[in-house]
Amino acid sequence: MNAQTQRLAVMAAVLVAIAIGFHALTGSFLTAENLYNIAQQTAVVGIVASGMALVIVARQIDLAVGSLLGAVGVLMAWLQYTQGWSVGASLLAGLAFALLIGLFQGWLSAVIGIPSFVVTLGGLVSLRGAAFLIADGKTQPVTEPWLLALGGGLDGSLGERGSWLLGAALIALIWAWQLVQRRALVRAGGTPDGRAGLIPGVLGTLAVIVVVAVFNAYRIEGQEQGQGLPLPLVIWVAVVIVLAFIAKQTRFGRYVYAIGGNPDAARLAGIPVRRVMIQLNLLLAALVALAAVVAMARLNAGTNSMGTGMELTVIAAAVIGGVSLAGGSGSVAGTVLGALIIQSIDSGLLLTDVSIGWRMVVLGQVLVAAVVFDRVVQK
Amino acid sequence: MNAQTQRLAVMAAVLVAIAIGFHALTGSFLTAENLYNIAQQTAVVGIVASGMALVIVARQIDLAVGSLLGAVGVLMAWLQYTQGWSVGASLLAGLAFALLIGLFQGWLSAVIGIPSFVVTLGGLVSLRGAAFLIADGKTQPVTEPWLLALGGGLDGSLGERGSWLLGAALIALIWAWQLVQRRALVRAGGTPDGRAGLIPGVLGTLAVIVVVAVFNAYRIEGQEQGQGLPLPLVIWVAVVIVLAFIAKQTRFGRYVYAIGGNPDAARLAGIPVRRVMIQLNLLLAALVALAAVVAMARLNAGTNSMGTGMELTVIAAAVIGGVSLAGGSGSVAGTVLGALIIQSIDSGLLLTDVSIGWRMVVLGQVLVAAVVFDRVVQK
Amino acid sequence: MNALLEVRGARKSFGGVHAVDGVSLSLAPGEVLAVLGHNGAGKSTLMQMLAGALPFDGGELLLNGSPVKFASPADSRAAGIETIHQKLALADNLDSVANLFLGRELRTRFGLLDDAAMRAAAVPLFARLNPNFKNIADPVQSLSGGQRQVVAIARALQFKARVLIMDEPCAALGPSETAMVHDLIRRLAAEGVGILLVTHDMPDVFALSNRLMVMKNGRLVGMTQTAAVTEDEVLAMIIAGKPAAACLPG
Amino acid sequence: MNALLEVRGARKSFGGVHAVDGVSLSLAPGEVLAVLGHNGAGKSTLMQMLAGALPFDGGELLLNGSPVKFASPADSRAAGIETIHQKLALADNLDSVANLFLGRELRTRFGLLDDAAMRAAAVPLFARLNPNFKNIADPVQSLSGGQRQVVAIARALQFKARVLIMDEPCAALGPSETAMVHDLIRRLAAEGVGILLVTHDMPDVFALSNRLMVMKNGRLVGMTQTAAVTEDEVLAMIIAGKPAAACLPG
Amino acid sequence: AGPVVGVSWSNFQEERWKTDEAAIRAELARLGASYVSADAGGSPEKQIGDVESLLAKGAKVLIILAMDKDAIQPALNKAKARKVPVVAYDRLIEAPEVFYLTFDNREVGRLQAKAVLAVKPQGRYVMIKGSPSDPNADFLRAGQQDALAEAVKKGDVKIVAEEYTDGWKPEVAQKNMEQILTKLKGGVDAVVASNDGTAGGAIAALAGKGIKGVPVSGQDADHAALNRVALGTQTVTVWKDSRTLGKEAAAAAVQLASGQKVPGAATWAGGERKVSLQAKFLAPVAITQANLGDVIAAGWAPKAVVCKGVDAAKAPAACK
Ligand SMILES: Nc1ncnc2c1ncn2[C@@H]1O[C@H](COP(=O)(O)OP(=O)(O)OP(=O)(O)O)[C@@H](O)[C@H]1O
Ligand SMILES: Nc1ncnc2c1ncn2[C@@H]1O[C@H](COP(=O)(O)OP(=O)(O)OP(=O)(O)O)[C@@H](O)[C@H]1O
Ligand SMILES: [Mg+2]
Ligand SMILES: [Mg+2]
Repeated sequence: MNAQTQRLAVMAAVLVAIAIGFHALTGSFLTAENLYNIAQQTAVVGIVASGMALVIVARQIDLAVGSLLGAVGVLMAWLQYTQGWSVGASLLAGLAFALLIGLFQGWLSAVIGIPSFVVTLGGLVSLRGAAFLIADGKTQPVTEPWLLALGGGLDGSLGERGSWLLGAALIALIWAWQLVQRRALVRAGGTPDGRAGLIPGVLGTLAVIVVVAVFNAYRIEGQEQGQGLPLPLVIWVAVVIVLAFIAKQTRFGRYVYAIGGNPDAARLAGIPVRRVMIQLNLLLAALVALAAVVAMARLNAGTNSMGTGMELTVIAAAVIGGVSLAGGSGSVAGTVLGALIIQSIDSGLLLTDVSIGWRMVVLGQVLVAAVVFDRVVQK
Repeated sequence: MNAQTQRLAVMAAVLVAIAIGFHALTGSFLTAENLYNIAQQTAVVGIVASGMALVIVARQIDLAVGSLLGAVGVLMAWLQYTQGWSVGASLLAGLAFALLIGLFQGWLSAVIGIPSFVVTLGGLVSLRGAAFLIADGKTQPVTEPWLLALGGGLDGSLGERGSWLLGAALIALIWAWQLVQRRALVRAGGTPDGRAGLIPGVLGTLAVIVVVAVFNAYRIEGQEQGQGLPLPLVIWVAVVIVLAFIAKQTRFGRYVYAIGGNPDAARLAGIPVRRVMIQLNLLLAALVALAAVVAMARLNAGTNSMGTGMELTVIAAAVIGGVSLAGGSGSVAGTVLGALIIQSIDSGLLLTDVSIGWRMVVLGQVLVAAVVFDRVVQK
Repeated sequence: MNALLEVRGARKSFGGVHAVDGVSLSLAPGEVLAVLGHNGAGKSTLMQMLAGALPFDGGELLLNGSPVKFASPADSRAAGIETIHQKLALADNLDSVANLFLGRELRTRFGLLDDAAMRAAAVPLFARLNPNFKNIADPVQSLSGGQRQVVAIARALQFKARVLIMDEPCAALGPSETAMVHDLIRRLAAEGVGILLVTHDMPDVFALSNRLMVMKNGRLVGMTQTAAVTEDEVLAMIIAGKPAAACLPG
Repeated sequence: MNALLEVRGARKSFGGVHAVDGVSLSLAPGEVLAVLGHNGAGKSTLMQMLAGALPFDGGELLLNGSPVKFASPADSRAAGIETIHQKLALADNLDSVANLFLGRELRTRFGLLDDAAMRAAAVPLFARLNPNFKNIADPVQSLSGGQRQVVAIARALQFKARVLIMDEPCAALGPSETAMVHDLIRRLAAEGVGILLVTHDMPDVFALSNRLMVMKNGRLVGMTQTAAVTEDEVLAMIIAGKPAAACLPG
Repeated sequence: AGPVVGVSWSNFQEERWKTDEAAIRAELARLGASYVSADAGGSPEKQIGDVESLLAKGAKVLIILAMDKDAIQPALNKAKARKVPVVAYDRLIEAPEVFYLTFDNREVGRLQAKAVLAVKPQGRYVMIKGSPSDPNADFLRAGQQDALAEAVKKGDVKIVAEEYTDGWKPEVAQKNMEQILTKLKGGVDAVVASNDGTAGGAIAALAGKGIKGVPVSGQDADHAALNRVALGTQTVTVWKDSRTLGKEAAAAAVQLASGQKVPGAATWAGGERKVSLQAKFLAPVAITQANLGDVIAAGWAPKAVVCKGVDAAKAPAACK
């Protein structure tokens, strides 16, 4: 637990260092606009990565997420644009499709015992084919305004007032949580340390205030007020809170970690390993469907290439965020930092004058360096 | 060992079933020409997969192989075409480059302790950038005839006589090996079972004869004699024999398995874990350089897109061939079957009338089904 | 038959190895049955079969006279059988408290994990078994061998079992910890729990068990009242594989 | 000082846990020094430090009077120290023969592995330690707990060591296997090998050791000639952490 | 029956090839020839294998959409050895025995830049290029340069940013565009995007920042892009009526298979290496609001699709 927190702190420091470094180089990294960009650009990967973290913790892997995102995105857009379905119905159909795939893949790996790498590699190929077949390869535009708002952009944010309201709610949540923890400790006969919850509480409060202030400071010409929190970010944060909660506070989460730590021991302890595995697959599939909605809304269309190669980015976000591929360790919160680090380097390099070849060279090595730094600090 | 052999037998059966199935569907799968094609098409992936197997056995992974192949291929072609280097010098330079990268990545993961997934993910991105930079994204044609012959094609095979000679040499090798094994057993005071080496010997002999006969039966119009064994296949087979030998008969191979089985135990037993890891990285890098030569020769050019996405195919070949991603188990021979299964499905589907989207859907699921079959047989 | 648990002709093989080969036994409430045998005799395999961790290749298992088949360890646990496995079966990445309650977590009224309550329940339990055991919040992989064993024992004792299978529970324990476990075994037996105790330690056998059985190469050598044999007779059974005079069938 | 091995003020901590806290000892050739202590006392940590598996946080290690620093277990092995670790340290996917020779494989004159010779050397060795041990070609993960321990013991005995560290070597062994290991320990000591024997078993201590030391919570409680104390005195040292009258410093 | 015609696609995931395929199939069916195909998925290596497989399957003539004009050479050698004629489809393969049928890619680039230049003769230009691993991206870019060169020289046009788009992916184009806008503090007057997919991404990025009235080019006349042209968010899409191209290719293939000459073919040596070969060029058309009706009239896209959601008041003529 402690080592975990330390690692998060180091990765946060790395992220800050990257941000400051790029700002020094370009002068435009730490602007409200750029941070707004990055928040939006990271959300899709971040949503999926938070679920991927749990999958990897349980010693599984999912290579099909990118293709599934493509297939679901095209399906939802095609149902709306070509088939004329209502937005709600099309989104539900997309979710149902994703869950079906999740169930199938979970069954293959948990019940039949095929390594998840093989199962989802098959999915990676097959679902990309499906994404092509659904709309015959044609790009499917999406027009419903409220749906497009979920992708951020001009009208896709909470505005100044809304952002402060949400921020206040979050702060209240943070403190309420510290209180609940304290109560539980007392109820169980412990004596809570006077300042135990203070540091996370204060840090959390500060973070929320800073973020809201920054995003409110971003004002697009012609808009009456600052943009505030973009909806993709709001969705992502909600997903992370829910998943972190599931991971730490529910029996399901505990089982996921136990299975990752020692699958045999988990089985011997009477944990329904197969059921947990299938639920995990369904959870990730649902997150992919949600991410597909955001991706589709962001692009204003569903294209069959959506999500190509995303699986590696998602897994990388989890791994850089501290999830071990050997299973059993890592946190949902870490994926946020992992995803932000990757996207910050990528987007930051675009602000410099480095050409594409060098950009790729640098991107790859900075990713490695971020982890090297973590390792060196630990020693 | 026994379970291993059984698994190989099952996968071989799956391969045969796939071949027969496609032949029944298309009538042209089991022709000399098609088998000749498949052998050539598989070689590049197969060469890399045989090294990847050992890397995965040692609980590592290498995602950079595809990009490294691209960078090395472009480098070698660029040195010849644009820089006017001699073929020999350019190939050596390519090898040196690959080894340097291998050393660097090995050092990062073995000495600094960065997970190989992160190190090679960085390599995947960086080296693809490098492949673009070397020749500024321009395709570099290659013209030296003997180099092109290494890629197979019209003049890139041994011919009928040469193939029989090589076949005979292989058969001699097989029997000599059985003899050596027997001698060792006797020397150590054991009493060899009279028929112990007979079955593998006879099977091996038959396999060699059938393969040579089939490839000799393929005659391109205008050529005077049958093609015989294509050079990419010869190179691949040589690589597999050498690697299987290293894996089973040398201390290095034993250490690779020990590290994969239990890295802590390996260290406590006094195994120089870091050195073995770095050697392993160098070995794989050298194989990638070799594969790059074949790929370049096959294409008659070095392009910066060479090897894109190959890492997944290579890992899949190893995994389908029985290598466990958890480390410690699997064989080099299995990767041959894994690579052939993937390529056979892919090539076989081309011969059918299935449209492109459906082809991908089927390809992914047949891959899974091959492994499902193996699992079901084991139960 | 009023046996708590009865096994008839159990068989299990792995490839060519007949690990358990036609073993029968029965266990009465409140009885401690010691299971003895050389290394590789098949004791742990038999225990794993009873714990639902390995399926029977042949033979049958009866609980309170009615035949049962366990598809998984969860079934066995649900039937009131608690097992301390020789390989301990701990989730190495979780701390001692989480391992103690693994599979049977305490939850708040909202259905969430009640970590505070679990911790509160665990502290005195661990303290009783090993007073020097302070780092209960560390992942169990960083514990000493004996501490890990304490966690595994505590897990089996924590829940009210009707049958307790203990596969070499004291192998890694220090003298005072061992004494504590002996106390607990006696107390549980007195409460009517049936106990199968796998051990290599003769003093343990004679201090704790009512009856003992000896296995050799997967087969049952003999079963007898502990009071009816001497230590040397038992050793002879283990090593030579010949039943002592006092042995009765079954 | 003619000590084979000497430790001065060894310290090691993990986070807040002082696992080994200023322990000194020395070991003469042919001597068996028993190391005792409650679970989690720091015995295994100390042994791992001597085996080169854990670096010293403080203190020093001397071999034949000259200070050494081990960077890895390979160094310690090269210096003539063989160790049987409590966690056994076996490569689970390899068979018993491969594990026996792990890190010191026999090779043919071409530099290749000589599997036949290794097997030939292994068969009698295993047979001596456990006559029922047949499946030496199976991966060790499918062996019984005691068989695994036999493999680990055989590995340490196979090579001519000057110092032998045995961390609870008999914990999982059956009675006849234990007797065999006792024999071996005595023979090796007679040949001048210095032996550090971690154990919880009092009969072992009194049957085998010349001297004994007791640890508690990482600290050395006392060190004494085995003949100078009674079993009850030793138990008191372990549990109460007070040195017996016979204890001399160092 | 007619000959077996083997078609090797470079990357079928891109939207437009679907139409080509349909046209080829229809024409082949009419001529009594049969169709077999393979998709290299963007990989030159795979394309070699594809051609081998097509030959193995009995193709008597090949239509190749080359992923890489140099790297396709070994496949040509195979075909040559078997005396199988090759149609280089859409993209040049520089070899004497090849019949080249195309819409000129460089011309496409020129049309794109010209149409944008017509709207914004002066200003700051952003070039959204294709995939760095696709050699055709550079041909398009070269054509665009042809059209802009003069204005750049005069100082009217300033190319302020230029990015490749990994894999031609719209979402990558979107991200790149967002970062460019941030970097330039919104100072962008025109965007020359190399195809409709990347144009879509760039337009989404502009819209997300509330930037209106910036001309954007594209290529392929995707339905979604035509719709954007009608809506006024995209300025131009270069239309290469792939049905014509497909039809011509199929007809040429059948003629070549029977040893005939293709009508309308001429000797051409305009490639990089000045190899002389038989070629036939079809003219691409730049589609703007002004001639949007052409695609509808040609049956390329139904009016309902093109004009979906267009405000009747501001609708271009074609949607009235
Ligand atoms: N790798 C580690 N990380 C953290 N703590 C550790 C680690 N290894 C040992 N410890 C702690 O150090 C203390 C001493 O452990 P050690 O294994 O040396 O005990 P021991 O005397 O061998 O006990 P036992 O008789 O149970 O084997 C214990 O509290 C243990 O939790
Ligand atoms: N999973 C397995 N696969 C193959 N063989 C096995 C497996 N489990 C046990 N065996 C074999 O079955 C036999 C009995 O093993 P078991 O673990 O039951 O012995 P045991 O009596 O518990 O021995 P110990 O006293 O050493 O714990 C051994 O020969 C062992 O190698
Ligand atoms: Mg056992
Ligand atoms: Mg210990």
